[in-house]
Amino acid sequence: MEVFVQQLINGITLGSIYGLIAIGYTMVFGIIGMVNFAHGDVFMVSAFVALIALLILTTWLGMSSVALALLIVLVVAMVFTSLVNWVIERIAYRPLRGSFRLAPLISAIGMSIFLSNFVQVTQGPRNKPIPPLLRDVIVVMHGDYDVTVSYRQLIIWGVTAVLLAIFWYLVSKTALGRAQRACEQDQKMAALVGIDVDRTISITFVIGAALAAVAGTMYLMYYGVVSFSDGFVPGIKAFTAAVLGGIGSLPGAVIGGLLIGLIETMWSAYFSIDYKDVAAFSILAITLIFLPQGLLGRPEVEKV
Amino acid sequence: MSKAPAAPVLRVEHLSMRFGGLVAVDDLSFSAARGDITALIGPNGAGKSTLVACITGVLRIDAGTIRFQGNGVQNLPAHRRARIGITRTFQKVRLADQLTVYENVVAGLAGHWFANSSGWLRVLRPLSTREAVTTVGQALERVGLSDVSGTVVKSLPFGRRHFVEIARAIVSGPKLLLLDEPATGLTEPERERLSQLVRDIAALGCAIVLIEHDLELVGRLCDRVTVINHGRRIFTGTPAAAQNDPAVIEAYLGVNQLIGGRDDARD
Amino acid sequence: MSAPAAAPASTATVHVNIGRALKDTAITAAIAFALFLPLIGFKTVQNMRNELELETRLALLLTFVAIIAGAKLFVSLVIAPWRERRALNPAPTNATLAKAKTLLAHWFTPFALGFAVVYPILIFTVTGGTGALKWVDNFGIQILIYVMLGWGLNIVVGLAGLLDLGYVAFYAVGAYSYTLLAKEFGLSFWILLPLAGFLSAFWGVLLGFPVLRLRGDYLAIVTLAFGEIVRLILINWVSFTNGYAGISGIPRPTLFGIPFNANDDGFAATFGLEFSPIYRSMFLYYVILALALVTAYVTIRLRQLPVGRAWEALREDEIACRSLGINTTNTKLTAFAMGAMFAGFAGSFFAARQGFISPESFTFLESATILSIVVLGGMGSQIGVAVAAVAMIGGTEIMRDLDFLKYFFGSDFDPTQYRMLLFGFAMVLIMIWKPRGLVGTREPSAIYKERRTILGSHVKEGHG
Amino acid sequence: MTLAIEGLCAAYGEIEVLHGISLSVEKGQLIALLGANGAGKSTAIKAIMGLVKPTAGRVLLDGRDIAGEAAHLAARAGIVLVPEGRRIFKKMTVEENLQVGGVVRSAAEVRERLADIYALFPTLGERRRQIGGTLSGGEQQMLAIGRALMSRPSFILMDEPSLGLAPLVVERVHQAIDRIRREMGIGGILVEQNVVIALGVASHAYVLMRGSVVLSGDPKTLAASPQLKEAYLGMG
Repeated sequence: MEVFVQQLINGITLGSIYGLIAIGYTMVFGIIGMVNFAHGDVFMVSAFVALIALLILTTWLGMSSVALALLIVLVVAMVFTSLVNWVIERIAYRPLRGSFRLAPLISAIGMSIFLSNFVQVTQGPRNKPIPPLLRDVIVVMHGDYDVTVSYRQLIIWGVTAVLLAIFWYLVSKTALGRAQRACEQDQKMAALVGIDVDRTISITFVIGAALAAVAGTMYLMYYGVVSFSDGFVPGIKAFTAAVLGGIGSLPGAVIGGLLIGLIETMWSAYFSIDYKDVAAFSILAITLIFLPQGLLGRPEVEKV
Repeated sequence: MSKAPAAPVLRVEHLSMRFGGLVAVDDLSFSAARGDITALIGPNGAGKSTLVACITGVLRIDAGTIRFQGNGVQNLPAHRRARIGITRTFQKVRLADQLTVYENVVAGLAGHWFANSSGWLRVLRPLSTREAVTTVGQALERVGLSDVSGTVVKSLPFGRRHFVEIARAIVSGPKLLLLDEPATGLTEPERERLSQLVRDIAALGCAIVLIEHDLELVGRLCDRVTVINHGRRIFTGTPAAAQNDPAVIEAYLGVNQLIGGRDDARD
Repeated sequence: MSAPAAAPASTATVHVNIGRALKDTAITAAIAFALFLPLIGFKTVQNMRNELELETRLALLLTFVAIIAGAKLFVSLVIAPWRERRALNPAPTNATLAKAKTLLAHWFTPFALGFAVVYPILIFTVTGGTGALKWVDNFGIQILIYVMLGWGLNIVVGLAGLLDLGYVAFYAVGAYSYTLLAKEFGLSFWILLPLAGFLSAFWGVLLGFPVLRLRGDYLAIVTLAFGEIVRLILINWVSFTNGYAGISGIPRPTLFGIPFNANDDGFAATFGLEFSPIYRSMFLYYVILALALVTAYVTIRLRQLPVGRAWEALREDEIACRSLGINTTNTKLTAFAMGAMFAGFAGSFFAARQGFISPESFTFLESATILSIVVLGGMGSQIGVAVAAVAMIGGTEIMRDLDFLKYFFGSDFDPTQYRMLLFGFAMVLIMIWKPRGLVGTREPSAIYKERRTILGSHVKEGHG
Repeated sequence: MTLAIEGLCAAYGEIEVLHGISLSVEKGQLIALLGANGAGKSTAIKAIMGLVKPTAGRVLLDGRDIAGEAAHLAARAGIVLVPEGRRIFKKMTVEENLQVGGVVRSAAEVRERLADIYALFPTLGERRRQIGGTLSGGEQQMLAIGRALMSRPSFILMDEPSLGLAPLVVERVHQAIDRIRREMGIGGILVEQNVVIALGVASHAYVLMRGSVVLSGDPKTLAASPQLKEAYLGMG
């Protein structure tokens, strides 16, 4: 029982991170129908930006308030990562709209390779550890062993919840969100009512990157280490989450993220930690083959 | 043109097809006979292209039967229907742009070599054999493209691409050919050539179903016209009769009083 | 009715707006500065106590910004007006150039083939002995493995249009099949080579079957997942594959039973030569050259068969395919199986040549490399794929040798690091510039002799 | 305000489908564009909207040439399209669809305009929280028109608004079109197959055949013209 509750807590934490990244995949797929293969690496870049911002604040400026430092780091990471993704969209994807159908995906794969190697070249191939932040824990359940929630986990939950609320408001209640959804459903019609489709697509990439940056900052804080190759596997898992939840569906991405996080921690705890990634990849394959519309997605009507 | 009493090659009976709540084809019956050119016309959104998709097997029908040479084919997958002799062209030309005319047309033959079990033995025979070259050559000659067989389709003028599609459809010697708006974008001489070609193909004993919005061409080519509107058949008969049929006029123009010269006030 | 009278071509001029160009450049520089500030402007380094510290690299940052701003300025002042001018006054086609191009296209293949055949001998005579080892082994064999993998994947991606991101899995199946069977049963390379190919093809069908109804990018992701699953199993199933540590001591191929070693029954001794590892390398070189040429030959033959025609038709338009009587499922499966089979051949060769394999050799990056060779080469073009393999793999190998660059960039400068960086960037650029690859023109599979006779009255009219 | 097209040509690839047509419409006036399938009616209004790039000719909005501008700029200039097949945003609610239609206006204007639309189409007001895709065909058509009106356009272009609707609903749609012209003073181009109804609401009509205007005039003259039937049903 204790193991289960502890894994539940860990799983939700991990799942929050996946969910935040998954939103970026699902939104981009929704609006331009492309798997943004480089999104995992954008997430990794954001973790590096967060790392550098954190080092500037703590080692150079000697900031002592961890909470304030984290808040600044979060904002800095969001801003820079958004800029990165905005530029990527402009140079690597926009010229390919209406091109050969596999071209955007191949370009995204190229971008993914470029980003991870760029970070490797500029920051070095080694793991980048930071001193552990907020090590305190709260014991929530006593038993054979104590079930704990760490401050880090609470912050991750809190930040995720707040940002998802802001994001949900943005998409469902504002003109920007309506324009975004309109483009998702019918780009031509959206243009006809006066929406600047190119700009809306750019904004989608910016929002996706900002949420990935939140995930990146949380990841850095949670694991205390990041390396240039950390984009690929979390990226694939988040993509799995998006597919599982129903690609194109925003609540689906969050639910899918939580599910993948839980499956991963439970699998590690009860079956085999070695095969946890195999489990994630298998879920991806099985979902795509047998349930391509995902849990919350709607089946596509075949057009003739 | 002398014709033997023609048995229907295609007989569609009580066919219905819906997308969600929208009924695209509603209890529709019609037939096409060997050597005949049957036109299928109707206003925009009447369900013509859906009907073609149903007959060729791209869409699964909800109710009714599709009989081809006496056998129900409604449960066969698209490629099997093609192999027994149902071929088509597309409203928007669907050719492999990067490939040459010859390669495109020979693709029409590729699938048919698997049509019967002995075809599997031919799998290892290249498509450049004398037999294939002759068959494709004949089809190209028939549509008047022999001079550009080695040209990449992409560099072909638009009008001629329609003819490549027709050559690809007839190269396997089909029993039924569905032409989906073949005259779109053709110049006047090309339209003339198209009419001659369609007549030639029909004369070879192929049943032709022509979907076309250019009614002038339909009138010139077809023995029989079936008019559909809202997925239902509203008329079958000669083109001349169609022009004066009240239901057809209503479908195309609105209400039929107009032809009587309705002049009541409207401001 | 026609277009409004166009300005006479000779007078069409393009005005260069310098103010605007400067403004654009300033904006680009600002964006580049912001973009590169965190990752280039700062470097994280570990100090003696293993703590992270920051160093600044202001000069490098400014260099980058300057390069990008300069490029932008160059584009707005020179390239953009030049393109505009060219759009207004299309350059007359240069007859000499066109002729040279045709000549090149005609003679390139025989020349390249001849060069590939004499290459080891040429190297041997020029550099002699052990000096040649590097150029034959690291260079020649390495490139040819990728040429073969590229041609194999070309069947799947280039011909059938199925984006396979897990191709390396079949390469791994081939390599491990050979290794395990050779070590377990002591079978020879020449028996196991076809067997490994067959096993890979079998896996190709097995994995292909459930995924083939998926649309393009979904298919790509599922194949990626399969590729990763295979690699993770190789890592984790230690009792079978020895996990990360890999398997060493893999039997080497022999020439009709004559091994390439220094023993008395070895190749050198048998033919009365002085022992040198170069003989094995040359032997392996010709083996992989033959394997690659078999791949190319089979592909060329297949393209002329109904199945090859079906592949290319499928790549262009699946719906049209179905209404032509082509069974799309079977067509896709055969492409998958064929591609996998050649990967299996290449894999068993790789294992036999290295003598050691581990899951490290079969990462996603490897799949991406092979894919980029196919893409850069021009999907469906055999020559293009070969050229891309030479450029990319050869380029990487040459980069290892550019020691003089250390003189400019400092002693810790490792040029090979930039290989994948350039790969990635090249993939993006080529997609933008030529989505169908560098060699965009494909060789027609079947050439039909055009008949010049006028057939029927309708041929001459219209566009004839 | 005047919307005029002069010598407009348009092509898909190499096929020219419009061979230089000219027409004009004033604010507060409704004209009809008639013709058989494939005559070029839809292409003409797509060219006005910038969905198809004209190969020649001008699209003048009060004398300013807007031909070939991006589609979203036409809406900002005051020309909106009610497209064929309605193309409402099926996953959004009725109100959201309308709000999207007002994307070029301020929030306050959108609120004000919403009330106008609900007054014009009370059914939409009743169903404002309903998901667009669940509306009936007629209601979707009302929504498509309402969405177009949200941006306070000067001109509204309607591509076959009666397509696929039951006759009774067609009648209601056309009543609404007539009210838009009279009450809101918006100019319009109506592309219709249903000649009788089109001639019933338009004050001037053009008949297209294979990309050229073959007949034009006021509804009375046109209705009596034998060429009209020929343009639709001429089977040679």
